Amino acid sequence: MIPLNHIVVFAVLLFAIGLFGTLTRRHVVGILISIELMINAANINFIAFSRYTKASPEVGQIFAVFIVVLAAIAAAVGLAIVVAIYRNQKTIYTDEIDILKW
Amino acid sequence: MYGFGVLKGMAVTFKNFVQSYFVKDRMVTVQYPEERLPEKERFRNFPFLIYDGTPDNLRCVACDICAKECPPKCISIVREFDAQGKPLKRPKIFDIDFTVCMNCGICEEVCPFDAIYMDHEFEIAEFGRFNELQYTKERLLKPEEYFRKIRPTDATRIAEERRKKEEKKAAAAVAAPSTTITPPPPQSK
Amino acid sequence: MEKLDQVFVHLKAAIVHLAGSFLPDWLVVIISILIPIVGIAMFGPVTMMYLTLIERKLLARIQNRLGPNRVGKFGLLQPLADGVKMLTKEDVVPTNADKIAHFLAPILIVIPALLVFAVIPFGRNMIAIDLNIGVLFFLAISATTTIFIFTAAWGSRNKFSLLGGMRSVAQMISYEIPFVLSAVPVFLITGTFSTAHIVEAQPGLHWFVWTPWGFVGFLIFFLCGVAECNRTPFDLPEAESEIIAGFHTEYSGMKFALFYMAEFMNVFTVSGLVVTLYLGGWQGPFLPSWIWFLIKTYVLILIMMWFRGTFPRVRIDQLMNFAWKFLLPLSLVNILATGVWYYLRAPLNFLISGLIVVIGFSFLMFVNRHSLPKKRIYRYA
Amino acid sequence: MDVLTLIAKFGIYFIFAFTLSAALLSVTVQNIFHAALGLAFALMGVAGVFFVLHADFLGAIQILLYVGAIMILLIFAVMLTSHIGDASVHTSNRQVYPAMILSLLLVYLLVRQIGKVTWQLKETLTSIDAVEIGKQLMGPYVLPFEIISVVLVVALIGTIVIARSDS
Repeated sequence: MIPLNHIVVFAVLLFAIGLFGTLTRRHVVGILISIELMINAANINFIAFSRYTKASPEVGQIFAVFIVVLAAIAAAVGLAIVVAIYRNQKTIYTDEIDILKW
Repeated sequence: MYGFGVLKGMAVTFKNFVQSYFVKDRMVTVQYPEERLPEKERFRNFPFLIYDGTPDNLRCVACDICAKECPPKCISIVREFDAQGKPLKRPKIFDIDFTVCMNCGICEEVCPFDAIYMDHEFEIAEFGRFNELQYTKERLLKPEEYFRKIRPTDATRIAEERRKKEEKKAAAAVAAPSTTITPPPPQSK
Repeated sequence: MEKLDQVFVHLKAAIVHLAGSFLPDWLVVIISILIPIVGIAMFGPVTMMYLTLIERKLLARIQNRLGPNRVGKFGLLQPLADGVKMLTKEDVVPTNADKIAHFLAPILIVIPALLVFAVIPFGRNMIAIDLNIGVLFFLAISATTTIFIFTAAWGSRNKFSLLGGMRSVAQMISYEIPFVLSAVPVFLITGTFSTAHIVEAQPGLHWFVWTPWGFVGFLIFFLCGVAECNRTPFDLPEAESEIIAGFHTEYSGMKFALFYMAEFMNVFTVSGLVVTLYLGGWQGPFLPSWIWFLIKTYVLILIMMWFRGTFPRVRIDQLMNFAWKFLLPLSLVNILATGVWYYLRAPLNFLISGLIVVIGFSFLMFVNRHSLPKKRIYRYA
Repeated sequence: MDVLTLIAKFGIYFIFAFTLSAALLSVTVQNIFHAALGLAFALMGVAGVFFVLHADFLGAIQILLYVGAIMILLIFAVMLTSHIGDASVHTSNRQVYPAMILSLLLVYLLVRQIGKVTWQLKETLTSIDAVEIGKQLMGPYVLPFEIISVVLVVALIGTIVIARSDS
């Protein structure tokens, strides 16, 4: 079995990639994609710790399920907002959505 | 009750499925190359040239009417000349381009000499696009017996008409034998 | 009988034993893993090839035609001829297509179709891997098909393809929900996701379909399965008369064949899952287990083809109404009926859960009475 | 060391590499549809990691929910918003280098910290199946479970309200 540290480092790398994407993307859907990557990195940590450490084994999995559900909610609401913005502004590039009121 | 319409429809198709194995009338498909439907007498497709007796003795006099009337202009006729350069009443070339022919049957209708008729031929597929589909005189020639075989009603009617015409002509020739030069009958060159 | 029942299991054991006599241990393990994989990889495409022939023959007979009968006796070599034709066809890629997506989609779409074979129990001890989340695995993997269909639709950059992709996504997402929910009663009763255990819970002829909840669940699951496979009457994504071929309009040759293969393998696996969950899988008297499984599965496949020969395509609003207003609530009612069945005694449970299902059905019909299709009378036709 | 142990030992690193390269692809490619495809593969890789960690149920949930539902939503959003022809629009902003430095810094700091921590590891690795998770969800964790259901319903209603056109 591989050491716990390797899995955690993998999760860190995935999180960093997500962070990089979130900071650099102009496209709103691109930002959402990056956020999903970060959420997945967190999920991997939950599973890894629930399997390796002395914490209760179910907690990690149960909360990972909750996180997946929350990610689904985030995606649904975020994409609804994207569609609403696109309908009003005709753009989904974050640097072009620069007015506070319309 | 809901849902029974669905079952009723499925029963209909099931009946079709089962009966297709047992009821002969249901299967109307004919396994074409092996078994064929009988040809209908009035079926018309692609013209042919008719001759009486031997292939030399063809009825066509190269009058060019069919070539002029043909809507897509698929018939091309060249008259034959004898050694002295005198035109003969027979075609030297009689070509029909099947790629152009639309099987309308106008050539048959306009021919005053009963020389061209519509055939029952429909398996005319060839492996080439050019010379193979160019029907020359040799390929178009068919005997009168063939015409009688495929279209007996028309054949007897036309033969009757031709016979009457001949008799009329013969009678006219007998009535005034010396005053006019009798033109040779059109079918004997 | 016992020999015949386990013939494939013994065959595999014999091969492994033979390999063990002259190969190192690790290679033997790999071989024993590879045998089911090779078996599935051969079984899937061959099944698909002959399903096309069966479908054409059956539809032809329903329409009083003969069907393919030229290549080989009864047209038995027709699939091979089709394969040769597909392979030698030109591979056309549209100029403006998204080349990567257009290329990847047909390859990727076969992968889930083949993967789900792994959890189908073909007979006693004949399952590639007995995952303890078997059915969930099936549902999850088959859900990914949607993405690849959409990839194909998007990559073609064609209006018809995109329309087909849109319809496909809407339809498959909608039918996924009653599909999963109608499988829940089986999990409730058996307490497991494993396909092998679910089959073992239905010994002899005690299949789940003979119970009220089982019957309703079977119908919902089967109808949703038909919709998931994009088969008539739910074949809007590839409706020939409306949008040419939907998402695979721009595919030709072998890529098209791959789409076709995925579709027919999905038909087989979905039928297999329906059989596993509700029709007792390989359980049955007298015959060997794998023959029972194949008989049941092929009966369901033939019913799907029978549907295709019978029903016209539904409209998109009818499709959505059917999924969201009828199948989804009915599957929830069905879960309730299952709970009642579980907690009551023998004669009473049949009565009460049946009553719940019937009342639920009637109530839903009453609520949906305005969206039911009206009977049409063609006065001048 | 034979092949099987090698696979068992190092197979997961292939999954790691696959996941990370798919993730990198999904944050760097210009075409947003390809980015979404890359995310789909990254999510499948994560599901693979879950399977390796004996969290079968969660792996299945990951594929069912993420790949089957969230990805579809994302792709729908791509399709509803971007014009079909504009794949070549520049999709990243001018903060590429600062963002890269920040991310690498984060990786450096976290990895250094991870190296220092001593985890309280179990002697024998445990794996729990779906039945156990179900029991726990219906037992001690029933309140969070109910709350998350309510949140889900609220979010669904909110989504419909936001996305509905004003007509």
